[in-house]
Amino acid sequence: MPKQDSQSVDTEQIQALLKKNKRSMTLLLTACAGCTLCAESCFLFMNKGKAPEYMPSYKVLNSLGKLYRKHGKVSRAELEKMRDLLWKNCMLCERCYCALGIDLPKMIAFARRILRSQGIDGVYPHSLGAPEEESG
Amino acid sequence: MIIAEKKQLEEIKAMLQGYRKVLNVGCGGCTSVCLAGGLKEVEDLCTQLTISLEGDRVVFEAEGYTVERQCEPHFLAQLDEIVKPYDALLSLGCGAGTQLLAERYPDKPVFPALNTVFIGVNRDIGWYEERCKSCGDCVLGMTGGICPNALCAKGLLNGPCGGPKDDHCEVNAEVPCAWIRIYERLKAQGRLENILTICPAREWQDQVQGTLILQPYRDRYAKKDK
Amino acid sequence: MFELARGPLVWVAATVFLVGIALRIVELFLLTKKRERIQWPTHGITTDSRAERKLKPILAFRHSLIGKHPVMAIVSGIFHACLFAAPIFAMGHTLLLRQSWGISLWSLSSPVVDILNIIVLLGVLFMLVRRIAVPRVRAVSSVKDLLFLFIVAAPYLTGFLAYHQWFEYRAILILHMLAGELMLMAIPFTRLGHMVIFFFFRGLVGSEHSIVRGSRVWSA
Amino acid sequence: MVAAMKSESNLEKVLARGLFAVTGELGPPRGADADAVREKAKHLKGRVDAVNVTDNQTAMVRLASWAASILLLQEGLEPNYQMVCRDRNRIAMQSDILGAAALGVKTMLCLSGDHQAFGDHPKSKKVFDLDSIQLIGMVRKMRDESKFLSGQDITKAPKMFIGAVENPFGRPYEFRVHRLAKKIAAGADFIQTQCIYNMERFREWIRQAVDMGLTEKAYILAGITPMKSLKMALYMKDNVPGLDVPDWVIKRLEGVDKKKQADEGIAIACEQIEECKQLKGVAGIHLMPIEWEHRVPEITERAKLLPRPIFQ
Repeated sequence: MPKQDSQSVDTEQIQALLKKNKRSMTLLLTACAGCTLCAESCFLFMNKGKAPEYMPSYKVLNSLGKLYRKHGKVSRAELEKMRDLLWKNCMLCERCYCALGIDLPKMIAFARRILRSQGIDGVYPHSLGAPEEESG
Repeated sequence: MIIAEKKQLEEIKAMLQGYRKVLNVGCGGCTSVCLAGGLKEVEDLCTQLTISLEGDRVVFEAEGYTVERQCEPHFLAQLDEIVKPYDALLSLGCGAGTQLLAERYPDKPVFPALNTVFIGVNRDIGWYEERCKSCGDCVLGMTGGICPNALCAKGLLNGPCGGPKDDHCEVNAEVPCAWIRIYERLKAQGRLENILTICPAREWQDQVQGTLILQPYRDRYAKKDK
Repeated sequence: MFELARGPLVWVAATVFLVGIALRIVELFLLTKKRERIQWPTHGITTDSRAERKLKPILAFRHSLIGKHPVMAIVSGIFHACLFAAPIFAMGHTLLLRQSWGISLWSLSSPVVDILNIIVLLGVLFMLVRRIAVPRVRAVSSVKDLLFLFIVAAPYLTGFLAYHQWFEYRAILILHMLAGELMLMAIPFTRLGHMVIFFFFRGLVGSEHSIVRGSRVWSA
Repeated sequence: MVAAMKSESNLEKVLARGLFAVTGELGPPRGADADAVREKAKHLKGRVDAVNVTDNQTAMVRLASWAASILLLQEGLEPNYQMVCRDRNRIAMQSDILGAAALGVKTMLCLSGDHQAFGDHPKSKKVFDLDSIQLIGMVRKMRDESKFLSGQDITKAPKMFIGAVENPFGRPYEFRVHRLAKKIAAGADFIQTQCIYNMERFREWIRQAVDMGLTEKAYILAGITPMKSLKMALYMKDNVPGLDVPDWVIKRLEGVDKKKQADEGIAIACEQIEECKQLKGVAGIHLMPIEWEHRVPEITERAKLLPRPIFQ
C-alpha cells in the first residue's frame, strides 16, 4: 500500500522493487553512453530552452539510475527531487529516441512506480494536479 | 487514449492556401503517443509543407511548437507570444485541442492537421483499436468488459443479431462479433444472467454538449455576485 | 612482464571478452523472449498519399542520426569505424596472428593504420572536449566517463607511441598490450557493451525507432 | 382458444384459433410505384393470412413500408408492417406506429435491420436508438399501457399484434433460444424465423423453445424460402450471413436438370412445410419467396395450405 504523507522511506520496499527488474534495467543503465542524442526528441527539452534537466537520459540516470546506484538507500528529499524529474519534466509520451535503442519510457515508468510505492506521485499539493506553469 | 491520424498532405495544403506563415502546433498528449501529433510529426509536417509548397512555387514558411497538451489552457499560455507573427495555425492535436487553440486565438485561422478517429487502445506500435464511444453511460459491467456500443456494428444492447458469420461481424468479416465475445466471456465467468434479462432502452447521455463540474470544485465556480 | 602480457594475459582477456559478450547476447535474448503479437492486423491499414510517398526519403533522412546530428554522426561514425579497423588490420597484429595461429589476415599498410590511429585519438579528444565543454553532456557525465574514455584511448595511444618508437619501446609495448587487454575485458561489463545492445534494441526489439522490423518485446 | 385478443389482426385471429398460419412477404419497389405493389399483392391475395412489408431491406432505399402497407390494406390484404431500428429514433418510430395504426395497420414486425454498409448508402449515419428487443417492448407498452416510451399518455393506443424475428442458425446456438425468450418477454406475440434449410437444427431449437414454455406464450412461424435454382442455393450458402444451407439441399438441386431446379426447390419447401405442420410448437409458416411472388399460388397449392380462413 502506498504511504501517504509519511516522511520515512521504506528502503526494503524500494530494494524489492529494484530487484524485480534488476537485470534488464541495470543492463540498459550501464549501456547508456551519455551521448545526449536523445535530447532533441523530447519536446519539453526543446520548449524549455534546452535545459539539461529535460533530457530523457538525464531524467532516467538521475532517478532510476540513482536508485540502482545507491541500492535503494535514498532519502525522502532525494525522492522528492526525483518527483520533479519524473512528473514535472516528463509527460511520458513515450516518444524519446535513443541512438542505442534504450527503452527510456519504460525506465521512467518503472521509476514512477517505485516512487509511488513511497507515496510520491504526480499530484503536487499546491496545484490542481497539473505541474505548475512556468512563465516564459 | 484518443487516437488520431494525419490528414493527407494534399488536404492540408488545400486548407492552407493563401497563408504564407504557418505555425504547426503539436500536442504532447494523446496524439503524441499515437504517433500522429508529437514533436516528430510536427517537424515532419513542416518539412513536407515547405518542400511541397516550394515545388509549387509558393512563398511559404512553416515552423513548429509542441505543447504539453492542447486541451488545457495553461499549457497553451506559452504560445501567446509565439503565435503572433503567424498567419494561421495548424493543430496536430485532437478535435478538442484544436478547438481550444482556436478559442484562445480567435483572430487566427486554425486548421486541423489530424482526423480524430476514436478512443482506443494501443495494440502494438502504430496499431490502435477502437474501444469506446464515450456515450456517458457505461454498460461494461453488464457486458463483461466488452462495449457493444463501440464494438457491435449496430450498437445492439440485446445482441447478438442474426447475422454473425463464423463468429465474425456481418459488416466486416475481419472483426469478431462483439456479442459472441460478450456471451463467451460471461459464460466463462458464470455471469450469463446479465444478458438473459432485457436491457431497457438507454437514456443517451451524449446528445448535448457535455460539461462536467466536479463536486469539490462546485464552490470555486459559484457565481460571485450572489 | 612482456611474456606475461603476450602469453597468458592475452588468453585471459580474449576468454573474458568472448565469454562476456556471449553471456550478454544470451541474456539479451532471454530478456526479449516474449513476443507480444498474438494476432496480426487484418484491416484498417492506412496508406500514404502520393505527395507523402514522394517526400518519404527526405523525412527518413531528417530522422536519421546524420540528418539530426550531422557532426556527431560523422565523427562518431568515423571514430567507431577506425576503432575497429585500426587494431584488426594493423600490420603488427596480423603478423602476430600469423606467427601464433597461422591465420593470415588482410592488412593495411602501416602509415594508413597510423592515420586511423590518429583519427581514433582525435575522436577521443572530441568526446572528451564535448563531455567537459558541452553543458548538456556534462550534465549526464561523471568521472567514470573520463575513465572509460581513457580506457578506450590507452591502447591506441600506446600503439601510436610504439609504432613511432618514441620513449622506451619495450615498456610502451607492454603497456600497449596491457591496455588492449583491459579494454577487451571491459567491453562486456561496462558501457562499452552498447556495442551489443545497439543491434538488439534497434534491430530485434520492436519500437518506433527500430531500424529493421523487430517483433521482440523488452520485458521489464 | 379463448384468450382475449390483443388486436384486430387477421393473423392473430388465425393463430388464436389454432389454425396453421401462412404469412407471405412483399418487397416494396424502388420507386413511387403503387401499381408495382398492387401487382405483387394480386398473387398473394387469398393465399396468405398476412403479408410482411419489408422496411428498406438490405438497407436499399425503397418505397416506405407503412405506405406499401396502406396499399395492401386497400387491396384487402393484411399487411405485417415491418419496422427496423436502423433508420429512426424512438420519436419517429412511435410517430410512424401511431400513423400506421390510425390508417388500419394491425400487425407489425420489429427488427434491428441490416447495417447500412450493405445498402446503397453505405456511409449514411446509423440510428439504432433502440434495438429490436427494446422496440418490441416499446410497442407493447404503447398498446397495453397506452403510454409512450417516455411514460406519457397516448390518447388512443395503437392496437398492434407484435411480431419479432429470430435466427435459430445464428451463433452462439445455445444462446438463440434465450434471445427468443427475451423477445417474447419484451412483448412479442409471434415470431418469424430466418429461412430454414437445416431442419435438424431447427427441430432442436423448437424443442428447446417448447421445453422452456415459450411456444405457449408466442406463436412461432417457420421461415420457408424455396430455392429458385442451384445458383441461388450456392449463393445463399456462402454469402448470406446467418444462413445455414446444408449439403443435402445442394445435392438435391444438383441431381435434377437445370430447368427442373425451381420445381425441385418448391418440392423441398413443400416437404419442409409438411414437416412443420407436424412439429410441436410450430404455429405456421412464413413464406418468403424472394422476388417470386407470382409462384406463391402454386407453392401454397402444392403445400396444401389453401384455402385460407376468412373472418367477418
